[in-house]
Amino acid sequence: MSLYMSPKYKEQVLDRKRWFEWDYKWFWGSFAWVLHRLSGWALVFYLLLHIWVIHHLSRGPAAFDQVMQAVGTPLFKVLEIGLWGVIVYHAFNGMRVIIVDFWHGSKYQKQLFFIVLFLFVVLWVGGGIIMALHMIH
Amino acid sequence: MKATFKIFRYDPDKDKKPYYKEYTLDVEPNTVLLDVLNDIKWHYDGTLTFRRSCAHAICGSCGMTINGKNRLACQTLIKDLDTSKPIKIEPLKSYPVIKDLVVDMNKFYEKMFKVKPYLVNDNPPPGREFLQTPEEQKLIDEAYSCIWCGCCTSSCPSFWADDDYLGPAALLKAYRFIFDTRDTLTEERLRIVNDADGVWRCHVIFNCVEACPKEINITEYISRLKLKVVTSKL
Amino acid sequence: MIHFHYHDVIIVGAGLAGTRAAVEVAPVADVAVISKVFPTRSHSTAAQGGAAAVLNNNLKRGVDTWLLHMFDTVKGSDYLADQNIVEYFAKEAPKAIIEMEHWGTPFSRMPDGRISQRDFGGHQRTRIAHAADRTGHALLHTLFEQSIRLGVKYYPEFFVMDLILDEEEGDYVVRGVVAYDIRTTELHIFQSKAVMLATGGGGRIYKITSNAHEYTGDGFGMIYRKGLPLQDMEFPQFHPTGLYPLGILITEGVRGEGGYLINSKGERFMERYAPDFKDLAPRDVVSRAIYTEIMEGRGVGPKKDHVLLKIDHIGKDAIMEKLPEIWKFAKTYTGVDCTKEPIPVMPTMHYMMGGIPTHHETGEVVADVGPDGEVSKVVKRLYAGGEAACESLHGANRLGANSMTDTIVFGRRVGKHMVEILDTIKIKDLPEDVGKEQEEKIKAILSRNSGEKVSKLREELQETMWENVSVFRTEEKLIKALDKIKELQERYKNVYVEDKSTTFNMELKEALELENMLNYAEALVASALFRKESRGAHSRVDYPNRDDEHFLKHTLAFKQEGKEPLIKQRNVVITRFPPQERRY
Amino acid sequence: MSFKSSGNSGAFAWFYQRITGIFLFVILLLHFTIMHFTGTGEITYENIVGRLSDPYWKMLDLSFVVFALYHGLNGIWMAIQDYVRSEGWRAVIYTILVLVGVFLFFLAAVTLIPFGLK
Ligand SMILES: Cc1cc2nc3c(=O)[nH]c(=O)nc-3n(C[C@H](O)[C@H](O)[C@H](O)COP(=O)(O)OP(=O)(O)OC[C@H]3O[C@@H](n4cnc5c(N)ncnc54)[C@H](O)[C@@H]3O)c2cc1C
Ligand code: HEM
Ligand code: SF4
Ligand code: F3S
Ligand code: FES
Repeated sequence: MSLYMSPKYKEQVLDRKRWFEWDYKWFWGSFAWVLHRLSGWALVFYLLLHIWVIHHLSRGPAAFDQVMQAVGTPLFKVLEIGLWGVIVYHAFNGMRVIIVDFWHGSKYQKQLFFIVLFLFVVLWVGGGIIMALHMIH
Repeated sequence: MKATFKIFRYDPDKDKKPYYKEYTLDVEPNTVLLDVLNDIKWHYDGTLTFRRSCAHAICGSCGMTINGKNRLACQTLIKDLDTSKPIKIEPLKSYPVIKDLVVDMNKFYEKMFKVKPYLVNDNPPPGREFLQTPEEQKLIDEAYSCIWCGCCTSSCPSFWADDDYLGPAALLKAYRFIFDTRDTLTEERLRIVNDADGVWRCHVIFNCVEACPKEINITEYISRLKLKVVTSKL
Repeated sequence: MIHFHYHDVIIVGAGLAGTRAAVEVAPVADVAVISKVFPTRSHSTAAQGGAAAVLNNNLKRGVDTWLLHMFDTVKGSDYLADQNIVEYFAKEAPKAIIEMEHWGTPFSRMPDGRISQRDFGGHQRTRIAHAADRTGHALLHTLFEQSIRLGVKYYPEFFVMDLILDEEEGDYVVRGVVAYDIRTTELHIFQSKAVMLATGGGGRIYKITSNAHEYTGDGFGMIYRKGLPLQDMEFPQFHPTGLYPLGILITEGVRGEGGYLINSKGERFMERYAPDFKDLAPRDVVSRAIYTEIMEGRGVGPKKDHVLLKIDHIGKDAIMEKLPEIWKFAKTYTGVDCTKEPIPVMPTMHYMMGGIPTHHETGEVVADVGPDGEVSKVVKRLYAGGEAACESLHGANRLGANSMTDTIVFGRRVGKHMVEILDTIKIKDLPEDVGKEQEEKIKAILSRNSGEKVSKLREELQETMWENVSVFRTEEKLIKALDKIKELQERYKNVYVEDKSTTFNMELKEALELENMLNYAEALVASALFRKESRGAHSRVDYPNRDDEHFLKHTLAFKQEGKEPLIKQRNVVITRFPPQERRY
Repeated sequence: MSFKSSGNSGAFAWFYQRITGIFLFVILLLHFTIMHFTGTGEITYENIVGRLSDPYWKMLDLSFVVFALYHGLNGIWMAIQDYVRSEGWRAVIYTILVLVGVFLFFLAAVTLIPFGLK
């Protein structure tokens, strides 16, 4: 590089870099991204589990019913409601990201994020109630 | 009105570790933060060190992290800050610290240079200016106004995690030339940004836009770059 | 530890003038640029309005010619400019601007794609090429970027303390410079065949200024301390429209785009002072007018100490497109939305017309003049350019937008000249003790534990200059200022710093800057005392008229240790336009 | 294999992450609605096998698996590149991701394809 740097000075600097700056101000964009990342990873692990469960179909009805029983407990049902929330968030925020990247949505990214949050709450609560009702039946 | 400023201090000549020092002084709501720092330096503590020059947000010297947000001290007024608590002033995040609020920006500059930040036009120059319509000029109008303050790159979580990421400022610079109708080095520039540590490390987090003192919509331009890369044959 | 470097060409200052010269030299020789701030932080980046050049892209006010540009400049200068220099300038300006465009400057455009031009004070034609209201930024970044392409070496955050001078065949000759690395406080000796000083102006000797904190006239100080002359220093320019109360610049482009000034009665008062040019009269005229309005009680605000600049009538869209930065300054620092209300303004110290005198042909620094007023001695291979230099383009008053063009036209000329002579030069060894003096100086400042505070002395200087040596001057006030400066110089000998660190010691740098400021402030006041007339930016209440018989001459001020500065006069070159009364 | 070359720059990953995202948006919401909100979705062996015998459902579910696997694992790969700097580790993780993807696709394929073909 064409900028002169004294060798002495190189030794002196204080490196305070961290992989994530926790005390940096949290803007909506960072919230959106952190949640997107977490939800994406959660979905992948669910997907792995899901494929493994469904794969029991090929071992016949008995095997399938057996695992369905294991994952059919109330605990899993409640977790499923959580899964629904994760899906809704990831899906709608994913669309927000796509709109920003493909269709010049950057100017409206905050508004888009509020819409995502709104839909997330409405659909999660709405869907959650329906699922809870199914559970009780 | 009284306000307290909690300032990051570190002098490699005598300090093993950085620490914070508090200064309480009289300010007006309309006082510019840079003037507060000058006031401290000139009247209370001559050892306080920071960069500054123009005093009106055009030279890009005085970028620092103020109450957890990157901005220019000379563009921040006391009334923009919450004075009920000490106002925390740190050197820009994630760059190495030389002393107090002065950071080493060499890495930042290196990246600026990496994208070949200069117009290249292989055509023989006409006897007059290259023509460029106002619409074509508008494409780069906002992008060229970057003042190299480094606030954006220092605020980007992708950069925190990945030192080698070109970062928003360098990508903006690349955009400024790729979308300049006079430049002919487009393909090579696109190759440079199309790198594992290039444009793809941007996850549209928008911290850069929030930090940019010139209010440049950096993310928009990065997105346009991404689209340009995937739609070009490289 | 002392470091040695050799480069064919050393340029001190990475503003427009310095980088322009570097770009010229880089293809043929090894060139290094030393700057006390990172190059893009140089003050040129703050220039807003635009750069003047005859391009004839906007014929709104008629066809333009270089002769008209020359005439406007000479008239603006109150006939003190050297007309051979102005002619060269006016003819070269279009080429220089077009060159900048080819290198990528993002100029604003006309609908047909040519560079857009606007009006400015004192210019009869629409000739100001601009990039919105951040032209300096656009030009400086272009030059810096091109210099990176050409591999120019930079020494950023290096403070140049002194020139290394020597004598050769009756002339002085420059051998290099002594600098220190601000980051480590290590001394660096730079040896070279040629040196250019492009250190910019020094508005920081005044309390209220549009200039950067780093604008401390180090080039002036370096020259003056060596016993070399400074020229026409009595002409600092006060820009009429500094944002009240901070002094941040509100570009003349605002008036160029149709803005005008009003007083507390709502009168458009410039009509009275300059019936033809009105608000677009040159800066000295407008600043005096504002001061007169204020003195006569028509100022606005509780203290009646400023006036208003109205621009809202051109419409929000036009403001946002042509003056986006101005809108933001006003909004941020005063809360005024200039699309709705007028901006509070007052004159602010802005520019140094005077500076380091240069030879009209070679561009080398002038060391002395003979009794006939002609140059008798130069410093060979030492060049000056930009605001630091006084090629004598601006005379007693600079026209807005001529300065940026000045930096690139003369930066280019210096570069070309260096390229021509480089091959013929043999390098000589530097003296054994080079750098010792500077090392001692730094040590002395760092080792003193009590005495005078840098900031205290500087504030007293700024106060004195603002009170006594601003727009209107009198003998009495000037003598007061000179005495004060003498006192401050004495006290400076005992200056100390609290910061003893050898890493990025800003206080040490401020101490060294202060030494320079105290020096050229002395030259400024002494020159102003000497000039017993009113001309351009120099208004003596006690001598209200122009006196061509005695003072159609440049002033050269030489430092004399322990005595008042020595003043000599240098001839003004008049080729085409004999002096006339100056009316606007 | 270099994990930094322009061939593997991330352009492809970025673009198809979005394309698959759009597809998943439609199909995943549809899938969840059918399975959990409408009455049709009682999860029993018969129910599912019945639907899987329909070739259209089979196609849809298969592509769903492919897209979801690609999108999910590709997403992880994108995030890994943010945090893992070493070329070696990147290569190891990439390989693991590919293997996981292939294995799960195999599991899903042997489950979905045979139904109704007997
Ligand atoms: C707010 C403002 C607006 C302006 N608007 C206009 C306009 O619209 N049109 C116009 O024509 N002109 C304008 N001007 C004037 C014009 O911008 C300047 O005169 C011009 O840019 C000066 O350029 P320069 O190259 O001489 O110096 P600068 O750009 O100031 O560069 C000085 C350089 O010298 C270096 N330096 C100084 N001292 C030392 C030292 N001791 N050691 C090492 N390096 C040193 C600095 O680091 C810097 O790099 C404006 C000025 C101001 C203040
Ligand atoms: C429902 C519709 C979906 C949409 C619109 C969508 C959209 C997106 C987009 C645009 C990204 C890229 C984000 C970035 O570049 O930063 C992404 C990342 C990701 N997605 Fe999805 N996605 C969807 C469903 C899924 C599913 C079902 C999974 C799980 C298998 C998943 C897992 C991931 C993962 C792991 C990432 C990476 C996140 C990261 O760490 O950055 N997504 N998604
Ligand atoms: S883009 Fe904005 S924040 Fe980033 S360096 Fe440029 S001006 Fe500063
Ligand atoms: S904060 Fe970083 S991730 Fe992209 S949008 Fe800005 S560069
Ligand atoms: S001092 Fe120039 S940007 Fe703040």
